[in-house]
Amino acid sequence: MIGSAVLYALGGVALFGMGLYALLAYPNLLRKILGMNVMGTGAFTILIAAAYRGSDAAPDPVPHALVITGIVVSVCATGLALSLAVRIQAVTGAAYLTPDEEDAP
Amino acid sequence: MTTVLPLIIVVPILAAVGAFVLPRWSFPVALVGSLATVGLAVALAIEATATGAVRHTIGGWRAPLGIDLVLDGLALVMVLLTALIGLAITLYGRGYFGRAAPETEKGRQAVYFWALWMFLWAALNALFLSGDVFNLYVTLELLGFSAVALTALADKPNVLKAAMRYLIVSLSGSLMYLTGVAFLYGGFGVLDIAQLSSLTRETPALAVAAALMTAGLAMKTALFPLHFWLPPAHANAAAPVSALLSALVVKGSFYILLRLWLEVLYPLAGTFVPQVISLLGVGAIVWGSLQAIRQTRLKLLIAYSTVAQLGYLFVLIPILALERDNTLVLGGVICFVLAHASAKAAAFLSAGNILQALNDDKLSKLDGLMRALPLTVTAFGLAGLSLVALPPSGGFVAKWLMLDVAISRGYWGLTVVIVGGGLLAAVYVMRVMGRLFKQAAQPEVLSALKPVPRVMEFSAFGLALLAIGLGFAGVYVLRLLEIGARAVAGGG
Amino acid sequence: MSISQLLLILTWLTPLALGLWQLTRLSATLPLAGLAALPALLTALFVPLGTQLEIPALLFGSIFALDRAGQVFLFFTALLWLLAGLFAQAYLQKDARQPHFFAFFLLAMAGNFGLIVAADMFNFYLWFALMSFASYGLIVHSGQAEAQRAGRLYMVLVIVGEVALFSALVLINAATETSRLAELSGRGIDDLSAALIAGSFGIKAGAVLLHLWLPLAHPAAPIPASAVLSGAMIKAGVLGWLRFLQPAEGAAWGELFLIAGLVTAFYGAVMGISQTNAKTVLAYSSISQMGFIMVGVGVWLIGGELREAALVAVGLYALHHALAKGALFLGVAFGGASRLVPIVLLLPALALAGLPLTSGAVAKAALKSLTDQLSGGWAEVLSLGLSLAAIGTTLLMARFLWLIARTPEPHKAMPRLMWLTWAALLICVAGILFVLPEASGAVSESLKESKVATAVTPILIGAALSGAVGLVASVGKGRLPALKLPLVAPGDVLIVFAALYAALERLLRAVLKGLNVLQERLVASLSWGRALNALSALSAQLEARLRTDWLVSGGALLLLSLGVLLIVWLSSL
Amino acid sequence: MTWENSLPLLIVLTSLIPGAIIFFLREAAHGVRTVLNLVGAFSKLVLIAIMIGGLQAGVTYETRLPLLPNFDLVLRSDSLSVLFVILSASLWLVTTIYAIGYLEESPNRSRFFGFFSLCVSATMGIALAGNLITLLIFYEFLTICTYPLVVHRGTEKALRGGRTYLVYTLIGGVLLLVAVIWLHAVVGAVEFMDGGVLNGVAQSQPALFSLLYVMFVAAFGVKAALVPLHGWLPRAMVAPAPVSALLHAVAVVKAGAFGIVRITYDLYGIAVANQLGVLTPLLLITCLTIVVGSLFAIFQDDLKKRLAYSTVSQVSYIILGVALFGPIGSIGGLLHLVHQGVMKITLFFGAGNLAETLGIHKVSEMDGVGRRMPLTMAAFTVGALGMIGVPPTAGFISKWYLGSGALAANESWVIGVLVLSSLLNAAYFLPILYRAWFKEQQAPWPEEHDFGGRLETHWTLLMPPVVTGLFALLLGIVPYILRSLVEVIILKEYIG
Repeated sequence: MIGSAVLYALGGVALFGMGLYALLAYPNLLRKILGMNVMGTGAFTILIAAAYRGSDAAPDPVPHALVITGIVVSVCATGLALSLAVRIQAVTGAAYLTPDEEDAP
Repeated sequence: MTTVLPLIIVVPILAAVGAFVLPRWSFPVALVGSLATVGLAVALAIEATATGAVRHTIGGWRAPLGIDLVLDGLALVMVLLTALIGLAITLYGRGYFGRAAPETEKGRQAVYFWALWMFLWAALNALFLSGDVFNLYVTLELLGFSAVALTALADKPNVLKAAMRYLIVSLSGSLMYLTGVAFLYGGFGVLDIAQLSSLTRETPALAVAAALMTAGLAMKTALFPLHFWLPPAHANAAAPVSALLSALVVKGSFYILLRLWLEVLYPLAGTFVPQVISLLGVGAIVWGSLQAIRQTRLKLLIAYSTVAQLGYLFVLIPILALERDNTLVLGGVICFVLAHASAKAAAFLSAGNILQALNDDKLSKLDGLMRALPLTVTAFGLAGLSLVALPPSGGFVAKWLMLDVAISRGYWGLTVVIVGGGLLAAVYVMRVMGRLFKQAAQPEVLSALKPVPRVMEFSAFGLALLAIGLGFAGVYVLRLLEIGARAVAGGG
Repeated sequence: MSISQLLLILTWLTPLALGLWQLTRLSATLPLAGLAALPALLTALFVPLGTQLEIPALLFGSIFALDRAGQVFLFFTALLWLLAGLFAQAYLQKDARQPHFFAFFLLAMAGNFGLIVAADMFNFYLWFALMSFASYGLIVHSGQAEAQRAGRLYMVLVIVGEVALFSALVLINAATETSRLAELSGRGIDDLSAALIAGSFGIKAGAVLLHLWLPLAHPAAPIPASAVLSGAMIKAGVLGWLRFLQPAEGAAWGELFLIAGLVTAFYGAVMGISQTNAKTVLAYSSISQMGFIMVGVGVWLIGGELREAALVAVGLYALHHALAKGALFLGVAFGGASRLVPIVLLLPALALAGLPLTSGAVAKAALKSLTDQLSGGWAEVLSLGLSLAAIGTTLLMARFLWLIARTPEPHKAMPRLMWLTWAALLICVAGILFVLPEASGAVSESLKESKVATAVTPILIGAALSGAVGLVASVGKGRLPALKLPLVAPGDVLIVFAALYAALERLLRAVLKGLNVLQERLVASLSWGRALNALSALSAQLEARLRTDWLVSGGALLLLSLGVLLIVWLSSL
Repeated sequence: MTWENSLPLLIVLTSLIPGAIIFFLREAAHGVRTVLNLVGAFSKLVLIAIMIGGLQAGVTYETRLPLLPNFDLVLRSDSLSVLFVILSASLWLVTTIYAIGYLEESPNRSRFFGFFSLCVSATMGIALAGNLITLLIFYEFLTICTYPLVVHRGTEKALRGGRTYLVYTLIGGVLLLVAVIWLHAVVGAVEFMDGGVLNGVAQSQPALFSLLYVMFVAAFGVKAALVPLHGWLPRAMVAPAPVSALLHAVAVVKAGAFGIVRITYDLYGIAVANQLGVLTPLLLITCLTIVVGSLFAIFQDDLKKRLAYSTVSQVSYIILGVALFGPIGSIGGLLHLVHQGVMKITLFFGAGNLAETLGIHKVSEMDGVGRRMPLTMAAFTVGALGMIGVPPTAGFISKWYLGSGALAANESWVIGVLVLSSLLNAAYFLPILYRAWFKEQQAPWPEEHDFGGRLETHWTLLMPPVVTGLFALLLGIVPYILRSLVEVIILKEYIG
């Protein structure tokens, strides 16, 4: 019988994997960014699972603090990624990474 | 004096904010910030040599929720390195961005550069001083963001794409690291490195953490074959940014990896994992050098050289994990970090000068530049010397120590690789130097060069001298590394 | 330093200094440069035997000394150089390159004198080398093609001789642990060293098969140079033998020398007889005469109680030959100038043939009285052999005089100095042996009836033979098929050696060319490897794939982390 | 800092500092550059004189800087280093004067003289190195500083020559690095000492120490141009004549030979090397080099190439002396270290003068040149005769000792090699002399340069070969001056 914490953690691992797959498999930048967000969520889920101290004990507060910090970081990352993606589309006209131009210093 | 420790992070942050808020004053603010940070680094060095390792708890909040800053020899060396190279880059940046008004495109770039650069410096210092694995994650991300943003400064397609690729790699690497942190916490219930160090055993949690963190950090450090993102990013960024990325930023993630294997993951030293890392390092040396040799652009060549040189950092991991107390082994790796950082920064800055003068960095266009830009070319030559590890240079001392370790333990394959890597480096360095020494086919090109500000030439040259001078500083580096070598790991 | 010691030094220092001076001042000849030989002559005449001077700082410690052999050799050498030098002054008066000639002349003179007064092996070697190298300048002086060819051949043999001598000296020095010549006698050097010594000095002395250069070089040089080459310098080889050839197996080496001497004596005569150039005839005569001296050296080597007498005989013969051959060579300059010249030349010619009352008779008598005392049948063999060789000498001289008599009248002016020096030399030839105290024994010996008879017989036979040949030639002219002279090219067996050398050179060139190509290939393959390029081109494709295809790079990332897990799991099993 | 512990460093610095300053001088700063060069060269000679005086009084001069744990940078004076230092420093002075004249009006002079001075500093460091790491550092330093000089002209050919040079020397350097570290791993930090320091250790692991010896010889053999590691030397001939002088006489090949001398005498100890049996293979290699080098020289028409191959052959005389066990051979080798330098530099100065004054680069263009440039060719003649080993030149003295040493070492066949070498030397030098002195000028000089004045060429070009030529004679006529110094060294090596 798998404990709920482990189940939770496995769910996190699954999310992480799905996010990673999206990041790798889809050329569209937006999808990649979304994939990264899903990966992050997976990581946070695992952290939260680590906070479980048994059904009758209060959960460990430390992972929660970490997750909150992590979410802040993740928001920043998403913001940076989106703005870059916008610039790329503006400059190259494509929402994905085209091959590099040769001969540009 | 313990207040100095947080200051070394706070001051550059303040400078970053100042540079952003006061766009007309961004350079003076950054300069003051740089000088202050260098001063603080020196002060820290003096303090640490006198009193030993320093541990500071910010705001009195204890671990696990509080933030502990730990300064041991290793951290100190890295902080000092950052200070030295940082100062040179600040000076170089002045020449590179000039006095353009903030309203112009170039001026806007300059403001962003100064702010982001100061921020990056703060992130680096914070990273080196972090005492727990989660704070390391945060600083890693901050470092990544500022690095990506700096890369993307120039608004050109190749640059933006390289930055995006860099960002994706950086984020996914950090996330893998974060997941590893989660497993560590789940497995051992602490985040403080010193505490972890005394708790870790070979458990599944440690194994999973090791797998995630090693892979994630290896990618962020561009370990072969996960180096694919580095050459375009480093080669396409603005010259001072290239130097920063190659010299310092990749060292940040490597620093974490090193700390982890020294103090957390060492129970796995008996498995084959460190050997795999080492083998990838070997792969990096060979692959990166071969790629560097076939490049036709100077900055790409230097970037691939970084890929190759980073490989050296990993080859001694198996021995390091086994002999954690041996400062000689660690010394070899750290001397290499120092040597590579200074040499590579000098090389990129020199390349920046050439690019500035020539508006091109094709190798075929470099003929005869020795006459036009003697100081820059000399700087590149000296940096190349250190990359090839010819004495007297920092690279030589580092390789000496590494070879000493390898040979005295009978690692003959490694010996061949280290030595052979030097020869390959000689090949790509000579491809450039040969051109620079050649008689120019069209002398008129040389007279049509754009002027290069003296400060740019001199800061490149200064870094090159540093790369050479490190050849005489081996003893001192090792002495610094001795500071708190065990005290930190054992305390808590 | 006493005056005697000073004179000893001045023997070589005077010509050396003047020679170097001349070398730096090639615009004008030093007046009366021949007088540079005066200190040497004075030394030979007045410096007491056993005078010695050591200069430790020079080379490995230098010693100069005058011993008996040295005195005799120095005497005739100095005399000949002196007269030839004065002669040259006049003879080359119109030659624009006279200063060049004298520079080399003086340096060779210094070498020749130096090696005689040298009492340690290094000095001997040094002066021997100086003489050998400097005389190259004399041989090629005319600058004509045959002179250059002769010079080249001479140089090859000089170098071969030098290195052979060098090896011999190293060996001797190592074996005896001394470099003093005086300490060498009776030390018994091994056969290899002896062979090297015999060979290296044999080249200089013109021993058979090592004589190749002589018939080319002596005629090529200007007349006064030929005189000293043939008269004085080849004797340095003899002195070398006397100084260094102290083999343990003295008797065996002695017999070898006897044989070689006889062969040389005949060979020179046979090869010289058909030559068409008077100087070539004289050169071959020199070879032949050196054969006689080698016989004397052979007796000296066999040793025993004859050793001392042999030394005297060799000295006398060398002296006699030096003066006679010098006079003959100088005489060539006057060929055709007067009908009297061939008649005057009869004197040295007959002296060379050994006519009684000439120096030749004295020298030959001394030699004969030696060989007569040899045992084991040598006395008989040598008696006959030397007599036959004397016939050869006579024929050679007849041929020489014949050639001189047919010389057309020269256009050159004949300054008085030329005549005077020649006359002086002729007087010396006629009288010198009768004045020298050392020769008194031999003089009386030569006047014995039996000796006179043995001396005269070969001359008469030779004269008769040449008369017959001359008769046949003049009568048969136009009726007999004309002989194409010379029957043998000067240098005789040289042709064989030259062919060998050419083949060797071709072979060497081919081998070296092959080696060079090989080396170029090696280096080409080393430099900036093509293989490296091919490999990296392949790697570039992989690299591009890694960068553009996220699944590949992501796969690598996953592989790494899963690999780590797998390894840990496997090692925990 | 006392005199005792700063003097060796000062000897290195007297060329290093002027060199460093010269880099920053403007091209036109001819006077300053000359003054700096000459002041450096002269003060170096003065310092060396002081050092020799002190050595005779029994003072040890040693500079020690910590470089790595267990490894100091040690510069120390001993008799062997003094020998090399005197040679290099005095030839440097002459070569500097020569270079000033040679490079007149050519571009990049500051760069040239800068690297030139650095090269000499490196050579001083090699000479004074008190342990392996110091030797290694300066050895590699020399490699680096020489490269810009080899490619100085910047032509495609020069670059190719430089590249070949680097390929060879860097591989050699790497080999040396591995050997040094390996030795360090086995025996710890060792410093050079008269008579060697490996006695006992080496015999206990003969295979390992023989292998290390082979590595050392191969590493130094690259610079010493041992066959088959000599390929770079003839290709480096594209460099200007002063550089050739530097490569062939003052620094580079000398450094290689000196390295082998140091390793054999002061690291292994000659007796130990003999016991290990490594001297015989070394002997064979040197003899091969002596013969092959000369064979190649014979058919070169390019004068400098011919001289280069001659160097290949002649430098091996030095190592031959090392390989012949016994004091006599050793003396010969060390004497030749100096003799070869003096003679070969004379030859290169001569070749340089012909090139610079008359545009002559080939032997076949030399007909009658003796009359046009008598002093130059007289010096050249002395050098050439010295190479053949004709007395009273210095070459004879070395050859004599080597021959005697061969007999003492029971290797009498080596005399055959010496003889063959002399014959070959004669075969490629005498034709040159013949053309110069005895042939008439056939064609106008390829490119005559008028320096004005009454001399055959500029005085700065003329003086150096004449001086070194005279020295080549002096060392042959009065050999005891140098021999007494060399004997002191050798006695220590054999007694320990």
